[in-house]
Amino acid sequence: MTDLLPLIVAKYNYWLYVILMMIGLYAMIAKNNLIKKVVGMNIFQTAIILFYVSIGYKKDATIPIIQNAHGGHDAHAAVIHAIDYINPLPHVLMLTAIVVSVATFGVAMALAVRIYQRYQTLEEDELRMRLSE
Amino acid sequence: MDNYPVLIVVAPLLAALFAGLAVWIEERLSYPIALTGLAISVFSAFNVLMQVITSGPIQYRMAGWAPPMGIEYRIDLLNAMVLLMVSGIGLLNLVASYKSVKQETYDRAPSFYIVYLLFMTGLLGVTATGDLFNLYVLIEITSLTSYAMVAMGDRDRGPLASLNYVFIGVIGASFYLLGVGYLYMQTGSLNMADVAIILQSHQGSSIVLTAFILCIIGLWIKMAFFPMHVWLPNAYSYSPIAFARVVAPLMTKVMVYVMIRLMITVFGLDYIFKSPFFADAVVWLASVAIIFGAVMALAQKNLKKMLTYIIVCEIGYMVGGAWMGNQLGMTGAILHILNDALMTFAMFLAVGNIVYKLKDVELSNLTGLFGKMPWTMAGFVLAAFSIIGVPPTCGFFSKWYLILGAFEKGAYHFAAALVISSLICAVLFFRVFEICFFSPPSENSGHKESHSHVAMAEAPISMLIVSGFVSLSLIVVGLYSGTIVNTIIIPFLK
Amino acid sequence: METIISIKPLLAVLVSLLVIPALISSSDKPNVRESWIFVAGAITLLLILSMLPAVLAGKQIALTLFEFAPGAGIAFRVDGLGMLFAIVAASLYIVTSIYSIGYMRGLNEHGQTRFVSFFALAISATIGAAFSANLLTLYLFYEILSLATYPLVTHHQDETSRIAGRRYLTFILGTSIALVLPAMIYCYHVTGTLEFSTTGIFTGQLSKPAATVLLLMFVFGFAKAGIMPFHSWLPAAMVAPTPVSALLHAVAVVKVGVFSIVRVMTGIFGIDLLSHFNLGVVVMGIASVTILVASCIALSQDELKRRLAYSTISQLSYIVFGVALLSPQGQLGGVIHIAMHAFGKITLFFCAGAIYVATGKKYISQMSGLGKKMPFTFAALFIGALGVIGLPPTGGFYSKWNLILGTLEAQQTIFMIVLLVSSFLNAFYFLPIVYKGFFGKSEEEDDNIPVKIQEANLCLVIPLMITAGISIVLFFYPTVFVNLVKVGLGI
Amino acid sequence: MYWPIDLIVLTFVILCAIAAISVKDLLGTAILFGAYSFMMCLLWAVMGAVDVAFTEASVGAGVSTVFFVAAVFRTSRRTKDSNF
Amino acid sequence: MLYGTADFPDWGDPSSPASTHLSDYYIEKTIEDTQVPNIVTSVLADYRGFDTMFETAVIFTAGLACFLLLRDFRGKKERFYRHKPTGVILHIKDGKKILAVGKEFEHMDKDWVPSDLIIKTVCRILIPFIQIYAMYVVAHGDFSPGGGFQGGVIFGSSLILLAISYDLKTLVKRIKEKVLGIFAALGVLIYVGIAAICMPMGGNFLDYSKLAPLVPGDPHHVRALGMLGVEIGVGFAVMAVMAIIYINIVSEGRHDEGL
Repeated sequence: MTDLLPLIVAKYNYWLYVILMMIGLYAMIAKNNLIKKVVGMNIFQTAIILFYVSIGYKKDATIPIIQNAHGGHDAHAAVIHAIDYINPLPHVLMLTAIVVSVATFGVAMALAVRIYQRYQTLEEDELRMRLSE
Repeated sequence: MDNYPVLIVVAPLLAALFAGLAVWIEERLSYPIALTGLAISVFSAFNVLMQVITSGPIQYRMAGWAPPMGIEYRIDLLNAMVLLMVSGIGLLNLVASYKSVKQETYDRAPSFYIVYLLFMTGLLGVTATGDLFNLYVLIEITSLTSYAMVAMGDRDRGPLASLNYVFIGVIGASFYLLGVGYLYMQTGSLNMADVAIILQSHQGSSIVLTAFILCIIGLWIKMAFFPMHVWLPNAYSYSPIAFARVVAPLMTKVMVYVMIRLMITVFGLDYIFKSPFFADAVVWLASVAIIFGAVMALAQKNLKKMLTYIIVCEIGYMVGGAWMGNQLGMTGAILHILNDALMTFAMFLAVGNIVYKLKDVELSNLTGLFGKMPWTMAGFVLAAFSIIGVPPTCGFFSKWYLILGAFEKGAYHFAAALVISSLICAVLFFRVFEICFFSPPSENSGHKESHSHVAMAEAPISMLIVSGFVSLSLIVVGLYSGTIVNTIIIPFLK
Repeated sequence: METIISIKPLLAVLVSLLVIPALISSSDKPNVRESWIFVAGAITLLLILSMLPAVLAGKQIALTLFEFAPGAGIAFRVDGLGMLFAIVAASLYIVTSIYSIGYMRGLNEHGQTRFVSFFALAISATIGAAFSANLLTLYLFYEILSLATYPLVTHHQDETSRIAGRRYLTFILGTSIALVLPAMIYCYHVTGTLEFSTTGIFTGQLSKPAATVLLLMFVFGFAKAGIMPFHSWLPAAMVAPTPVSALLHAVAVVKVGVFSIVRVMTGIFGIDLLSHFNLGVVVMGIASVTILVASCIALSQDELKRRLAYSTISQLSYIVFGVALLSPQGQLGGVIHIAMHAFGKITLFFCAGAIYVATGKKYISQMSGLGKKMPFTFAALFIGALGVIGLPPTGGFYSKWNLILGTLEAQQTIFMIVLLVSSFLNAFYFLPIVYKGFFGKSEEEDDNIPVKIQEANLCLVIPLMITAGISIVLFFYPTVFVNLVKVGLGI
Repeated sequence: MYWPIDLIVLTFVILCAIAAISVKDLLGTAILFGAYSFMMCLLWAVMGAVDVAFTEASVGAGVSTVFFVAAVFRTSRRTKDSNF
Repeated sequence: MLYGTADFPDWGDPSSPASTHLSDYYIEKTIEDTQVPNIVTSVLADYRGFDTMFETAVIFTAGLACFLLLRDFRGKKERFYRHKPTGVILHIKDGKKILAVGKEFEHMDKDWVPSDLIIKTVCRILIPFIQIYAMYVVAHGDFSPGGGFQGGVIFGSSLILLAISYDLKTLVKRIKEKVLGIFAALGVLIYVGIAAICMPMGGNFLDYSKLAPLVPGDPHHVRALGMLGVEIGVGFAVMAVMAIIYINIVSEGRHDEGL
């Protein structure tokens, strides 16, 4: 236990992302309602975003916006230490990922509406019954 | 001009946007714009291929930033070949699709072209890019466009098939993204070549192993490798034929390409084949996939569905070949990317012609088709021969390398699976030929005269020309497969 | 051996292929269409004959088209064996074309353009197979031939032909994919080449069990040769129009099968390897079983074409048998039987077709007395039968004689008995037809009315006279073929 | 940052996630989903990913929820899902 | 997955490989290279601008997909009108008859709730501010959190708010579908266009520094300006697409009535 505890403390964010991912995956697989599945899908995606953001985090560092640099060229003077700023790259990637996820979400919702128009239900078992008719 | 690499990808994107603007001015403009965009893309891809063959890989830095900082296109022989293939097929299909898009999508034809172009952009980008995350974004473009397309197809089943496709597609892409995250965590880089160099010193890390497994599983889901194939048959068979014609040959093949790219360029074959157990397991899985796909295809009553299961089977060929762990197998897999794309394309072109005329491709409706549409059926027959693996069509030659690779590795089960699937495909297609060759039974009760009265009802000439061209190219590519292997694949693998 | 690079083999293959568009475009004008066929046939034959002197002089004519891996590609090479086979196929093609005009028009068949087009394709593939320089090319043309003949077999497009076609493809395509393809790739895997060579391509890489399995895969895999138990497609395929049965199922298709086996045995394994492992006996055993069983089945068949089909199955095994003897005389007898049997059997098929067109009769039991109405046909039938049985004055005698000499040379007395017994059986199932035809009485026949000669039309009778004639000529002048075989096998 | 805040927010995130997929009323899901997104956004802000947090706030808690409600408005609120 | 975590570097470890290889370069060189203090923006729009371009394309695709999936040009047969002075509701079942909407009649949704004056007024006041804020977010993305995407979303939300507080017809009437479509395509086109112009200017794709001759002012700022340009493009596209998706989902593609 003595080894495990620091391990957990040091990495709990990573563990939690796995838990969230599993919740999302569970919803996508086990839920009967298509909209619930979409929610699960979104949770799944945000879990991954959480993972990335966690990678980028640095202790004792500040947000990746360089201070006192409003002047432009005079910023050359100020020495910037990488260790003072949180890693920006994962943030960039995750901005893109969020955009992708909202796009997918929108399309999924549109599809759900279409399916409802056609079958008057969003429950998977009812849909299956309709299809086999 | 040095900008060809990026033009391949950006030309269709620009065309899509211009078409998007043009729609509000004059709807008919979208088609020529789309054609132009893809034509530029093909032209650039051709130039890039020639350049790569003569002077080695091309690196193209986006925004001029040096590789690990900025995004880089690194185009080598494999890329260049796949790029030309993808853009070429995209263009040809567009030429062939004019009439069927009009028929199938009514008032939405311009939007169809825009989505189509975006889809092509995605595929081309996936192929060209040298950056792991960029790859993800582009995969998402292709996926989103295909969700939309699938839903546009069959009015009843399309949306549901599409939504299931969304779920599975998101899981696949997310797994890939997660794998990239792990890789990034270990290496701090996203550029493929850079990651590869850093990985050399982290061979034993469990993060790398997890990353590898996650990426590969993600891609397997995306390429519909057995047993992650469940989404594919529905999604492809309910999409509009003009789109099925391009998604069926290209999407899975490009994903196989990505897998091979990751295996060779990022992780390195030495790393993957260090422990033979995993590779052996994958080859076994591939064998099962092949047999499963073939048997399921045999059970289908709808031509489109049948073909989609054949795609599942073909994926098994390529994955198995790539994981064979020897040069012959890899050669076979790469050659099969090209060949399978061509033959599936030829097949779907023929099916597209049939759909255009008959609306419905239940096998029982196809009677007497040889008389009605002889040219279409000629294309169909050639494509079928290629899938079965009859020489000199190209399908034979990739199978040749795959079986040789299997012999070299001693994976006789894989060779057996290939042979059995060929046999099943033969049964499958000859069942179709038989149905198409013989007239419907009701007419048959008359006498011989009734045979000659089948009126010709061929598809429009534009579709026929493309279909014929592609079908003949199956033979040409087959005959020149030696050249392809010697100038592109072997130098690439060395 | 001197090798000449020439485009002629390719041209010989392509001529029939290139004529197909012309055939299709002239589908409304039967006469134009038919003349195209003759032009193509004549050109093909001339091209082949023009290569004859060089081949007889011991040279080889070669052309490599595509090489997709070292030692495996599409390449042509004309040697004695290929020449022999090509001459037989090309010359009979012309004869058969005349015959098929008469037959198809006589019966007013549908889809004649399709028929002639695929016929041309089949011939092209046959000649390609004959001129193949390596196993891959041979396999390629073998497959093309299988596929090209499917529409011919199922020409009537009715339920029977559907079933027959299904069986045809199952056996022929199935075995070639399941057995030949892996065996071939395995050969390439082991040796790195598929080029035919007189000494064989293996240099000690094979153990005896492996060699046996490979050989059996090839022998059974080339199911066109009709080795039992993969023979049943041949009787089924008799639903096809008679010209198809005649040319393809007596000459081209089945002989391609046998030819492939011969090529594999002599060119891939090599006589030395086979005799070293004593594999000849294995093949001979299989062939003998086929010879005897097929002959017995033939005895019980009443439909003339089916009887001929079983006879073909049995006769094909003679060829395999002869080559498997591994002795010069036996090989000579076996290979030359390709030609001798071809002329004999095609005559028989022509006769069967002529009888069907003239009288509509298919069954032997209905044929008594027909000889008086159709004397020419039945005379030809007699000659053909003699040829197949192997009696003088026909070419068949020459091959049988050499086969028996071969068995003696190889000291395989048991197998000599097989040959003799089978010859008796042959006589038993052929001669009664002729006898009944000339001396039997048909039911409706009236003794008082002199029999009117009711031959089929000229297009049908002339070809069968020609082939019967050649059959006899070959008895007296077999030199060309014998020399070809000797050159080809290096004996 | 303080790890307790982090931990509390994380707990809330997970609670919201579980609740969002298990309530029966889809409008409830919509609201819980919005809350989930908002918590997530807080979490990221705490981790210093301000841009990501900003985006998630506008997208996840804003537009996505509106889309969600719109979709529910056009379909039905009911689900047959039992709690788990 | 859990197995993989065992080898993870500790959370927040500044010396983990992820935080040392590339990001150091970005953090230390951003100002020098691009004059943009918000590193996220500079990486987003410049170093990895190619990603962002496709991200915008993804958004565009999503809008297009929703349009394709749901857009229904047929219109509904039934219509509801309300006579303003009396409050009488007319239910017209024949699709062809169209009442003139003006002083006397107004359109009405099927599930109609009397509009609330308070909400209307508050929203009317609020919306312009939201929009200004959105523009600020877009424009100030170089210096503070935010950028084209966030700004676009906020602007889009303001439109959606309009649709919710009044009704959908108000929004559709104010901003035509056509305009939204053009905005969506134009937004991405601005991005791709700026990127593509760099090619004839002699640079690589997206190489803003080559745009210097075209832009007035300090050539050092050219990269920052380029980024601003593409952010505006992103903003346009996102704004339009958000509105398109909302309108289509809420009205099932008929663009007549919604929440």
